[in-house]
Amino acid sequence: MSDSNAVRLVRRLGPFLGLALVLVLFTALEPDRFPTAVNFRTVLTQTVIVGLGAVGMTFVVVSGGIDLSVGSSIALSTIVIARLLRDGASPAAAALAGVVAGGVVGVVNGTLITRLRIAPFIVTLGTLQIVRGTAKYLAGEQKIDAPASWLAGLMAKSPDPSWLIVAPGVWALILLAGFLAFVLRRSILGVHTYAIGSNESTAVLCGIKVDRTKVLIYGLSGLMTGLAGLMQFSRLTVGDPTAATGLELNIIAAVVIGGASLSGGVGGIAGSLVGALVMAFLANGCTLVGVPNYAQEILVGAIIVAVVAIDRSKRGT
Amino acid sequence: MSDSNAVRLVRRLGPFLGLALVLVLFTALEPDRFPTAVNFRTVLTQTVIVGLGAVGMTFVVVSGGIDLSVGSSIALSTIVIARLLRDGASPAAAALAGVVAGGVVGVVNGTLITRLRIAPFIVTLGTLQIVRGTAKYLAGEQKIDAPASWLAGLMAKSPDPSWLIVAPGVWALILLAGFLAFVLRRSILGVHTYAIGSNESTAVLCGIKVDRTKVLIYGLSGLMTGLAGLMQFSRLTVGDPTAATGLELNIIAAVVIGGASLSGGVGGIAGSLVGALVMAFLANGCTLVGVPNYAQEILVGAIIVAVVAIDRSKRGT
Amino acid sequence: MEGVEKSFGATRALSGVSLDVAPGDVHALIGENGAGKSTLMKILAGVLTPDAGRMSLFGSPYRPTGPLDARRRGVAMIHQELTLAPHLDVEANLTLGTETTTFGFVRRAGRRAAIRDVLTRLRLADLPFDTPVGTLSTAVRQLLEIARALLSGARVVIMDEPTSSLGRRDVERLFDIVRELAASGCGIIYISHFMDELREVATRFTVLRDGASVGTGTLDAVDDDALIRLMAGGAPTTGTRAPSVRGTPLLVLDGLEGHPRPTEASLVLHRGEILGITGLVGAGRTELLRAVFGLDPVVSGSVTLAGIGFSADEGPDARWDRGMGFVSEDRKHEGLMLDLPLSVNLTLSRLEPVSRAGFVDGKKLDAASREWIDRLGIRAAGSNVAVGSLSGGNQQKVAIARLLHHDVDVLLLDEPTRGIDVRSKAAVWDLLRSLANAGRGILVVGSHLPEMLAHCDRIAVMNRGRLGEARDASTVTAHELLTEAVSVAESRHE
Amino acid sequence: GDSKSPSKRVIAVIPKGTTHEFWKSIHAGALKAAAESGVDIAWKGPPKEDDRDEQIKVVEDSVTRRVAAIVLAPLDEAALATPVAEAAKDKIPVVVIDSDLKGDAHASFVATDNEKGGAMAAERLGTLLGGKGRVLMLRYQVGSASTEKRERGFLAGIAKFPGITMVSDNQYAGATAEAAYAAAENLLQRFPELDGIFCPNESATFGMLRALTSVGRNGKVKFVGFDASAKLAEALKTGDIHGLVLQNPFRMGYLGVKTALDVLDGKLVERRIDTGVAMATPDNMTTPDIAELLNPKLPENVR
Ligand SMILES: Nc1ncnc2c1ncn2[C@@H]1O[C@H](COP(=O)(O)OP(=O)(O)OP(=O)(O)O)[C@@H](O)[C@H]1O
Ligand SMILES: Nc1ncnc2c1ncn2[C@@H]1O[C@H](COP(=O)(O)OP(=O)(O)OP(=O)(O)O)[C@@H](O)[C@H]1O
Ligand SMILES: [Mg+2]
Ligand SMILES: [Mg+2]
Repeated sequence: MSDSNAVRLVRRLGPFLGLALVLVLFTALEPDRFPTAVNFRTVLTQTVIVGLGAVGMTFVVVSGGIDLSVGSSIALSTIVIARLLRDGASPAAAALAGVVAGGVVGVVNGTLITRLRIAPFIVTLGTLQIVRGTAKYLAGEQKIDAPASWLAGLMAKSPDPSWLIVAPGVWALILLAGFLAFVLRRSILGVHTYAIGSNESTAVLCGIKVDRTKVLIYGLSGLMTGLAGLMQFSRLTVGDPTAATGLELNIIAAVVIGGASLSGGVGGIAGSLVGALVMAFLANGCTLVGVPNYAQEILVGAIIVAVVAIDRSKRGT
Repeated sequence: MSDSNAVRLVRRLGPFLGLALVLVLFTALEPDRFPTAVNFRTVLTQTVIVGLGAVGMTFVVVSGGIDLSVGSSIALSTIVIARLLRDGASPAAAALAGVVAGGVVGVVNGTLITRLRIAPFIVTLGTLQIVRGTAKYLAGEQKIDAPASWLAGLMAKSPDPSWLIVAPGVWALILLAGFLAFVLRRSILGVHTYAIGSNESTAVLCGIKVDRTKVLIYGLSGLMTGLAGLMQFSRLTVGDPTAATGLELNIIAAVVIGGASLSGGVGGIAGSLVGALVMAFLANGCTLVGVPNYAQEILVGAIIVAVVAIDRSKRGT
Repeated sequence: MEGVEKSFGATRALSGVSLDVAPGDVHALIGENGAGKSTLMKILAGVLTPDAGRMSLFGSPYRPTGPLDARRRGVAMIHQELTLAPHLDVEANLTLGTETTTFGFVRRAGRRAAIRDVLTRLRLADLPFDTPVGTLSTAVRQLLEIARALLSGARVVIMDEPTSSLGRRDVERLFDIVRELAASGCGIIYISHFMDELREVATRFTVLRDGASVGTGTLDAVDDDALIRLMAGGAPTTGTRAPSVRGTPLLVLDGLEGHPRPTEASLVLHRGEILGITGLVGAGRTELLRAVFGLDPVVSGSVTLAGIGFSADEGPDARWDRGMGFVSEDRKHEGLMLDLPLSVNLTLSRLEPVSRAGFVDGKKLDAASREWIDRLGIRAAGSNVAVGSLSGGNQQKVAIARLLHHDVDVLLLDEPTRGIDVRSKAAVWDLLRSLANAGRGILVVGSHLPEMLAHCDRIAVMNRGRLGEARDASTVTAHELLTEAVSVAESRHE
Repeated sequence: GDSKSPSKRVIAVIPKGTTHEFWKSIHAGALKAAAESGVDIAWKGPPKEDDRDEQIKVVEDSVTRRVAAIVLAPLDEAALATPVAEAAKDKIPVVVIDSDLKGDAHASFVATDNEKGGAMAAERLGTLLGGKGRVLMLRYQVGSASTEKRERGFLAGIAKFPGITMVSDNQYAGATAEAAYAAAENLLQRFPELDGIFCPNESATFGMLRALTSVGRNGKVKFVGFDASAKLAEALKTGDIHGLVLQNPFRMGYLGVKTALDVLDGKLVERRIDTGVAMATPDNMTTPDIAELLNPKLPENVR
């Protein structure tokens, strides 16, 4: 709670320093292959799904909540999109439906949390399974093949109008993250999100419609998850009911590495994105250098603890 | 916070009612196959691993913490046991080492949490990966075959001295749960566990050595996880570095269904065991009735939310 | 204690304080909000370690390694913020950290007689030991806090604003205990912002100002003005009561009933008036305000603001929208967002004036908060600092300032001057009076009768959930009010 | 096994996971081919086992690493098609092993005929049962293409025995052996009178074996599984398992790398290379061919 401005600055910069460290390390180890335009383009594309999830999750975490159902929700989105495409819907309509499906899961989460007054961890532990089961049911317990469409181009590393430089999905992430960062910092919804996460009963007392705001937050986060599902579909080009299993932990890890506190009231979009980038560059660098999987796993775990430890060292939580 | 005695009673009984409901439901649906001695013996054996984990996790959750690394830790234990057996150690020594390995992971978790002052969720999100990676490394990234030994008998549904009626592992669970329930309610460690979970700064002001107590709690929970690992090894008879992936969520679900609050201060061993039984009977019953897997997944998710909702309906969180 | 210093980051809380207390002495520690009283005492009780300075206890050097060590060596502290574990029962709370055990298991029987004895001294004789503390009222919890200090058999007892949530009768009980302790040779350090309380119970005093001790002596030898001058480093401001101009009815409560309290409350609050509600702690005054503000459900009866009633499904947001604001007595849990900036705390209920098209304008936000920081004399490094870093009194001012920013017509204030130093107290009352004069209606819950009599226009007494008739403050006496408050309310802890 | 000397060409071999005996054998085969031809192997699976997106990342990263060629066991026939096409566009030839891939960007497909494997299992079980009885199939995982082919092959094959009824084919074993074990226990509870069982992969077979043993029905129910491990080989010997469909992963790894090298050298390669399936039974398990498949001797550098 003792936040001098200097300490807050370090907190803000912490994740960026972590990213810089990873970049410098792998550049030193693989000077020829790591710091190349094509590799960076690849990693950026690989960051999109976790990044979009992390942007939404930042709202949830700042409000003092958590959402374990995002992995399942991404799978559901891919199934919805694939089924609609298979049944002859236009790619745009299918994409929209996939995004909306994520939003619906979010709204359901928010509604259960506020109506039943159950901790978000528990509600989403339940919906994690409910949504995954629903995805399997909708998929008839198998992958759904969808006819080829321009949706696959959303995550193409060499984008179609080549002046885009990076995949349209990367642009979507950058633009949405920029906009939502502004929303979180400056909009009334954003201030209310921080207020709820910081002290919920005070927020109630101040006349904030806490329940409605929470449903909005989970709904917004759900839309981002749905978008992540669209990008996942674009990468896989099939609807996959087992996609993104356990991805919620990566997304939460990105948000946490980015400086958010799981007890609410603290966090930011930029940090979360950097958190997602740290993990993506780490995986990429490990593959380039030829580090075996178990070592990579150990490394990622150690980095989560280390980054947060450095970040928190001057604070309290 | 409005806890009349009646409400507290309902809270205590809640999980038991849930279990009764599941039992009655499946007895009605499958009167011939579900309520049989042999089926109950099967389900009890299937409950042992999650049950042991849940007993340890109850301490952690009551203290206001969480441990996501238990699944990885179980895998590590099976690997330690299998390697030692393969290298010619006595079964008893190997089993002990497996249990101790779990305890070591717990102590490491507790130490990181208290020394670095990082939220348990984050520390164990890190160790979840570190421990899994270590298990894979120790296993040489494959399953480890171990020579047959009496350890396999620990989870035999028809136990060797037949007067045991159920597997020795089930007895271990019953006896340990009984003893630890007493410890949690009556010992100084238990009272301090509740105190820390209820109000940590008060615990500090009252001179409780909070850090030391937490290390003890995570260490104890780790030992239980190690024991769960031993039982897992006994069931599989091989060391498997990918065993129990994601099992932490089942264990946490059991504790939560059992009435514990993730914000600490509330919970009990008996409830957690019942939570584990509810999930085991549900999976068993669904298979007996022939419910498809996706429906079972949806059902489990719904039950988590419903049980907690009923339980919380008269309280607050 | 000699030359004690302590800094929190850039904040220098203590810069060389000296204090000595003799056995049998009740020593008053006085100072404005943020002067460093609590910090100094936390050092003595082993909660904080000093950056510099020496301490000695009974003639030998004293450097506690932690709160338990301090307690073992005979120093017990009753903290300003309640420090009980809500899920544990009464007995576990009282013995926490000092349990007697056999093989690691708690032996409960051993201490029961001692606990019963202490509880009896605090008139809590029939309180069951196995009640979870979270279900008890604030007042009972405060008494338990005191019981814990007594139980440890301390030779030095520190009381940091122990009466802030006690009713008059409990306060008197507490004073008896303080005197008993002093008579048995204990040294007591007593922190309070109530001069009359201090004079009643304490003999010597030390004044802190900005983290330094600026005066010490015998209370009998100085008058209040002199003390206040020492605390503030200047002349005291005294609020004088201007005659009230009572306008049209603003807030009308008609037969309001909540669950479980209030049982019956009717009143009319007019524009231009300050209406006080007093009574014993636990009478249900807080719950009355909460029901009026839509925080607790209304069972029957009505709340009418400027002629229009509130429906059952309207919550606090509807109250704010229609010009009613509330300051809770529980600032920490229900008043401020301690890790958010002062500016956000101040403007949260009404962000519209400081925003454009749904987005908050940083400049306007800063300007709006600076205005109130200046006008209320809030001591803060800027509008961007986290509210949690302010002293208790300054935090309280921020909570009140929120209502001023929102520009409400009706102010509901629960113990608004609790924990505020004398000067700020006067400032708050002045402020309330000027608001009343500008046509607002103010409903204040308070326990300190002299203060209420001095500043309210009318006063009503709440007695076990029933609100009595409001009476003119210039004619009613403290004695009459007290009689009404305690009548038929014989056994409060049933 | 990732020794780097800058002059050598590097071939990336990307399995579906790394913690499985099956992939160890593929690794061994790949290393043998590499040693013969003087190239290096970069062995890297998806860090999260069985995760399609993770495997796509590994393919992409191998492309940016500029390996000479890729040998890939795709987790998904459609999802991996795009990154493979991109690799081909970057002039990095891809040889697909184990499971098929859509499209024609890859140079060759070196694998077991899974449907045939499933049919062989049906044939064996049908013969063992004398053409009649109650049979159960425990599926592996939702969405796994190669095991679905085996399941399909098995169902088609078993349909040729009109006397045999399938009592259950809608339950899944799940990803881990423990999940398979528990599912199998409950299934055995549900069907106290069973004559035959088929499981389409190693972990499901192993879980079923444990469940059968634990209720003492091992050996009494005719049981055909898929793939090999030390425990399964032992069960075959003791008569608890009556047939194991064996693939030849070593050959798959070996031929995968060899084919990739052929492509690099500009040779013409066949589009489809079958690595063969064999049925191991208690009777033939000591013959040298089957014994080698049952207990592959892995070189030290794979462990
Ligand atoms: N944990 C802390 N971190 C940072 N600053 C602190 C902390 N605790 C106290 N302070 C600062 O130290 C100074 C003294 O605070 P303290 O609580 O001792 O005042 P006090 O005299 O008890 O005031 P009050 O009458 O309002 O209780 C204040 O400026 C306060 O802001
Ligand atoms: N001794 C007691 N035991 C149990 N419950 C009590 C006791 N005293 C009060 N309560 C309950 O606590 C609630 C109100 O307590 P509280 O102390 O907030 O009252 P209050 O009149 O608002 O006092 P204050 O003005 O100090 O806040 C009521 O529900 C009352 O029944
Ligand atoms: Mg203070
Ligand atoms: Mg009150």
